[in-house]
Amino acid sequence: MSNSFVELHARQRAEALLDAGSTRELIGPFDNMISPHLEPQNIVPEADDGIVVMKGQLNQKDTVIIAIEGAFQGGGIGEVSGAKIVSALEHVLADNKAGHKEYPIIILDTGGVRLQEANYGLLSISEIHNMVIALKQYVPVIGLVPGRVGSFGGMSITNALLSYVIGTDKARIGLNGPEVIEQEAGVKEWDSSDKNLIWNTLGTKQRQATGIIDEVVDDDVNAFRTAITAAIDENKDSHRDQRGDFYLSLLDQLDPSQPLDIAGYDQLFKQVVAKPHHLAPATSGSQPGTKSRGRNWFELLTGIKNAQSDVPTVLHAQADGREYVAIVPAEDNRFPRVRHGEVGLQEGYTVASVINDLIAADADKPAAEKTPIVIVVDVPSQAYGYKEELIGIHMSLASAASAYARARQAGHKVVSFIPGDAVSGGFLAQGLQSNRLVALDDLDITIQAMSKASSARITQRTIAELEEATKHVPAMAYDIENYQKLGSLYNLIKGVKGYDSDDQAVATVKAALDDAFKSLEDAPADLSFRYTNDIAVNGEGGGRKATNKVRALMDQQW
Amino acid sequence: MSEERDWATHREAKANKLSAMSSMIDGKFAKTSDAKAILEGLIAPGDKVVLEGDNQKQATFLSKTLASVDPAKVHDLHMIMSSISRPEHLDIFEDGIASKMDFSFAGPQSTRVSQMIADGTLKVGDIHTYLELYARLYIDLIPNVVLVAADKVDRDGNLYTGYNTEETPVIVESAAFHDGIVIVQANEVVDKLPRVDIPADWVDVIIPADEPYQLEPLFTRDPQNITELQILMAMMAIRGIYEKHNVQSVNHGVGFNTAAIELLLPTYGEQLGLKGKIVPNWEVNPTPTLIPAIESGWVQSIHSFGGEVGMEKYIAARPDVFFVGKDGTMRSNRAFGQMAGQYALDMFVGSTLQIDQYGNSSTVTNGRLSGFGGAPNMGSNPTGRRHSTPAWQSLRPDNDPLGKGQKLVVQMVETFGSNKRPVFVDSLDAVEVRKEAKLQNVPIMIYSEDTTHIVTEEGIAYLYKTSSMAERQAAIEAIAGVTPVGLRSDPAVVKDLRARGIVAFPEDLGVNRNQATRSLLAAQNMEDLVKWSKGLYNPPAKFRSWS
Amino acid sequence: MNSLWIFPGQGGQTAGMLQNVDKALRSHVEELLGLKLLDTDEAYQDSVQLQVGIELLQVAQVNAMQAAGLKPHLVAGHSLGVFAAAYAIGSLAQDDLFRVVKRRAELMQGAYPQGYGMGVVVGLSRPEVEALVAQVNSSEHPVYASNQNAEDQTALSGELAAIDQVVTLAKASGAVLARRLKVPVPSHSPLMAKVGTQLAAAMADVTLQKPAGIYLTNYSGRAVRQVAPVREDLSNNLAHPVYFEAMMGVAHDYEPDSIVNFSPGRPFRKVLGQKFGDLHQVNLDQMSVSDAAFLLTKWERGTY
Amino acid sequence: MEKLHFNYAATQPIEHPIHIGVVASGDLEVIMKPTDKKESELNIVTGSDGFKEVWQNVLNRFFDRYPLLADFEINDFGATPGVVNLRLTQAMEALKDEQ
Repeated sequence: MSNSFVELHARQRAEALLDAGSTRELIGPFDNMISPHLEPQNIVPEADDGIVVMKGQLNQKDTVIIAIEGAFQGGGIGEVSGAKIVSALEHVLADNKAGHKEYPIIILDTGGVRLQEANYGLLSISEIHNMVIALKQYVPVIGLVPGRVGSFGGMSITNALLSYVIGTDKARIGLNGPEVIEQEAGVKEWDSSDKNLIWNTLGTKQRQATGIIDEVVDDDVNAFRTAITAAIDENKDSHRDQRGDFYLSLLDQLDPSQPLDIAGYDQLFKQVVAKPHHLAPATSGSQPGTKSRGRNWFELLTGIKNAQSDVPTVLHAQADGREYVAIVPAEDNRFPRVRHGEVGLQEGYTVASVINDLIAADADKPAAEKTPIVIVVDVPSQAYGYKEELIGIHMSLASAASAYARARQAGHKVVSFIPGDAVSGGFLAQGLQSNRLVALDDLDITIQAMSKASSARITQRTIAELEEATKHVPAMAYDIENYQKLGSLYNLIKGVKGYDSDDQAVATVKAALDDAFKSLEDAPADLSFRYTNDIAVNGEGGGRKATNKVRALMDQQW
Repeated sequence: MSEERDWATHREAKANKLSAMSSMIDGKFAKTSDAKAILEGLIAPGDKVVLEGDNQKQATFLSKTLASVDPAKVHDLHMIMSSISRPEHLDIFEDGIASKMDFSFAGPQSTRVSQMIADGTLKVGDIHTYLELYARLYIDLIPNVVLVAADKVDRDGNLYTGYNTEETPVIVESAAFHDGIVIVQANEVVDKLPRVDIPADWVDVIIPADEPYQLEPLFTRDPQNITELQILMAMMAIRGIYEKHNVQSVNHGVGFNTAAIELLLPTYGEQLGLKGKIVPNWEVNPTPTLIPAIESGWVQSIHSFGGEVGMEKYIAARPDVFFVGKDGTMRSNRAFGQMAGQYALDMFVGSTLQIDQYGNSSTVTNGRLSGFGGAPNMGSNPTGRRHSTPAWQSLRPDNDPLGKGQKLVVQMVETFGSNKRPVFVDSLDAVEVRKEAKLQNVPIMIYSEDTTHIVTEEGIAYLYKTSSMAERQAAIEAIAGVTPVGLRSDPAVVKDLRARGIVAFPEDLGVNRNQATRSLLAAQNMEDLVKWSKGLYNPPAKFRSWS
Repeated sequence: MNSLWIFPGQGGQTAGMLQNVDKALRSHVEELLGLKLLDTDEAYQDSVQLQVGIELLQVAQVNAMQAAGLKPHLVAGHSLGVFAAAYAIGSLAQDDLFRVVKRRAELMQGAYPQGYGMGVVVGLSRPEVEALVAQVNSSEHPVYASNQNAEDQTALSGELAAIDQVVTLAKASGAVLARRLKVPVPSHSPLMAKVGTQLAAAMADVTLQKPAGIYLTNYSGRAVRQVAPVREDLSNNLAHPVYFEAMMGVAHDYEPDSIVNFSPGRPFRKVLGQKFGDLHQVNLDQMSVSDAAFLLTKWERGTY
Repeated sequence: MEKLHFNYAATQPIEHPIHIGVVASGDLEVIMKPTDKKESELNIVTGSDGFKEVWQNVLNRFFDRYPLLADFEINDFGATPGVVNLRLTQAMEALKDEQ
């Protein structure tokens, strides 16, 4: 209709929501802050890199709108766009901490990570998650999902973390696009040409009925203004990232070997009674578990042989005064889509329950005495499946990311140790919320935002072309050595491989972990190390130079 | 005087044929399974046969049956069809069942038509305008057999063609009163018809069809696909033509440009204060994009050539606006619609694929002999017309005491088409196609002399104001963008043409380009149209909004 | 089901593409032709290995589709792909196909030793390219406008030096792209007339059946239902341009409800998008026959 | 992707920077900034290769009609000449409205 919000582009959306005459854009199109990564890959850039940050007032309340332009590169998040969002949220947090009430609103219209800057995108999105979680302690962080793109990929996890989310019926929300699921799991799992199925599963109508979005309004500017005002005035927060008990109870009742359709799920959803879930630490078993690098190192570092757990894919235990958490493959697992170590519905919620229990147990301890956490990272991806999307796997991953972030923000030191793969949403949930990343220098490690097969399909290239194109571009590379050039790693451990198990290897890794934890004494509890270390600031291979430029300019213009 | 001449040979031949088939015909009714035998028995080699292929409604069952007859029994037919729409319409030429074709429109089969003419498989009588085709059914193309489609028939053989009556009456009448044979395929046989559209008396044979006739939602345009350029052009048209000429009655060709105009009337038109002042009367198919204008009170009446899938309930609930029978369903009539287009309307607004440097336009491009829809009738000026309206009078030349007004014929085009090829060209592809297909006339859709305005994203050329062909060309060049034609434009000449009101750019019309956004549309998608219709419009599945 | 099956020619082959081909069929063909198929990059430098390999892949896919209960209404092959197209529509028998394809490959190998090949011009119309070709073409330096793969994409076939001249002229005339292609033979031009004649002779005793649907011809871009034009297309298409754009235009008039793209590669993505919009397509290069059959059946039922 | 550069003699200096459009499929963004130079300078990044002549034609026509003196930055994602002209003239109009 004629006052459509969906039809507007990002800048117009921000202007339409804010009171006339109150607006000021930060790092706008005249500031020449374009992505340095697109032109070298023959992609036309945009002057604002697809993000509009605008200060102003909404019904006389100080507001900061962060609007993602869905029409530019599918609203994908890259280095500059990610840094604009993160730095803006940081300032909102600082202002609120200083007693200046200021309301952040994020307009999500995004496919998630921008594939041409995949590694930067994934880092940025984890940093956005961190800021949203921190901000919620002060103000509701409102999200809008107007459509057409909706909210996908890593940004669907953001979606789940927000206090209150408002959409229209022109939007969809999900972790993996149907095309990716078709690519990874076959057309019988999900036919990406079936628009009815897609909209009925991922559309906001279904999402509202099952708690994934809070409110669906008419496509009208005033409808959005009214809904936002109410959410702010009533301080609405759905605590969507802390519903683990409900979903774990739901999963207890689900038979993953049987097909699940929408009606069946709706019925299941209605009848679930949430029961508390706590996972006991792993114990030694008689039979070895399914082999993986994550299991190998979990067992080596905790000293538990043939570790076994009530949830076969999640191992946790304390050793040397540290909490170790690993997600591992289990070849006969009840949920078929996580048998190779993927992070699925059960894994995210279970990890969250472990960490939440730890936060609660240590709640009264001073920060220095809170149990340090080691995330053992070996996640080939998130789970690709129809049921996963129908139930909302992004909510599960958000629960895990939220738990790690809240632990860290509460004073737990969190270090990720990467002996295996660290891919996509799996990595966002299990690894990227730590304040130190330590990896083995092992070229068998794949670290990226999307599998090669899916990336090739989405960007309409062959895998060979993709490999050729990414080999020399750290922003897109798949190996740990290129990843180090971004500055995101605290330490790249030389001479140890993922399946090593000799004493020297173990000693080397333990020493590296000790060193990482030592570095966290008196260090900030945030994720700033990744863009402030020497490689990030000065590195020739890329680093986070653009991130730092954006941050400096945001400081200046704020 | 010698022997008395037999003055009823046609009647006797018809009676003989029918009685030869009497074992298969019970009253007027034949069995579905006998359809092929009936056609083989009633159609003679060389017959003139009208096969109902309308714009939307297709006598699918009869066309498929005709394609299955034995070419040894039925051959060399002379087909007369307003629309060549289906593969089997052409298969009958490959198999020798037919050899000659008179037609109007061949859009969906244009590549094959073009090839078959070039190969000599299909001989063309003429490519007609609709009215010429209908008219000649009564003069020199009087059919021996007509094959038509009805929605329902009753036990007596009365036909209900209802909503999609279209051209069934004009076809049936030409045969029924000149001893041609009228064969009808029926979706359904019922005891009581909602109303009688064609009396049983005109009908010879009825065959229940194995499946309902094919119906295409040809006039539905999803507002989702309307672009800002189309909105800008629509704004210019409303200001620079509808308002300027005080247009009261109009036909819109099918397309996104005119859909944009329809969706801007309740918003932009309202802002300009034009409601109640312009376009109360329409000759147009019940296009869904008119719903917002109807609902907001812009439209007094709409007469339609044919129906449109999904609009049935909405129309039934708006009898003040549409032509609706006592039974509550619309009656359409393409022949009357075309007549109205010629003689009653102030204006036709259409679009095309190519316009030459002189202003002639055609939708025929290389390799695609698409023929024409309603545009040539709607888009020509009947010089005998004398009923005048303010719009008609506003085109009257100042310097001629006997001068008279003119129908407004407006072409709206973007300078480059969707295939990125220029719309404005030095010479139409149609000129080449004429040579290849050995046609008598270049298949031009609307002639330069009839075209009064051209609207592009750059501006409007008021061609009726030009005093020479050179000036007309200069006016076209001024708005033809960076096409080969536009590149010839001389900035000094453009300035002069603008000063004299022969060419107008948006700023000359008071049109603000920055207002040309999709938010200005009264509906942005199909869902919005459904909301406007209060749930009465039911879009076909393929138009379901996916956002 | 009103499905259009499309069979590409050379270009998309990859080493290992025959891995999933029915083993019995493969050994049958190897025995029939007395030829060991190597399925390696080096082997695919050889015309016979390449052409037989591609047709084996396509025939195997056709067999699997038919075993799944699927058949085409329309078939379109591009160049070498005509043989699998004729097979799929029931016109050419399987063993005949392989014998003829082997012969075709052998004849092409001997046809032009060096200095001849193909090029492509994008962004000009065929008449525009033909005008440029006319400026260059001579009996000493022959060059022809050949395949029409899309409205604005015309191939060139002839002597390399002459192709280069046309490429230069095309760029000067505003072509978006003009370059040589890595094809060692001036296929689809009159320069191949002799091969056509030889192949026609070799095919003289091959029996063809009336197509069980619509066959789209390379040489004229026509839809045909008779044996004679199919025979002409199979034996002589090397001497004529492939009018693929026209083939797809005609196919469009038959209103297919789905398209099946056979392997190898997926060279027609763009032109099919232009002609058919978002019509349902399956790509056997990217999905199994079982998945393709699942989709086609689902679309036919209309449950989507 | 291709980078294009043009200069045009122009007579109407602009006073404020202006930004119009989005780098969406089939669309472009146009940025004009005030300049001290004597000529308008245009830097174009376009996703469609091989259209230099078309750009030149579009710009010739634009500067014939609206000789704006400014630094232009254009990021184009395959817009048609009509859309390019629309964005350029929208920027021109927005500047006029501000005055």
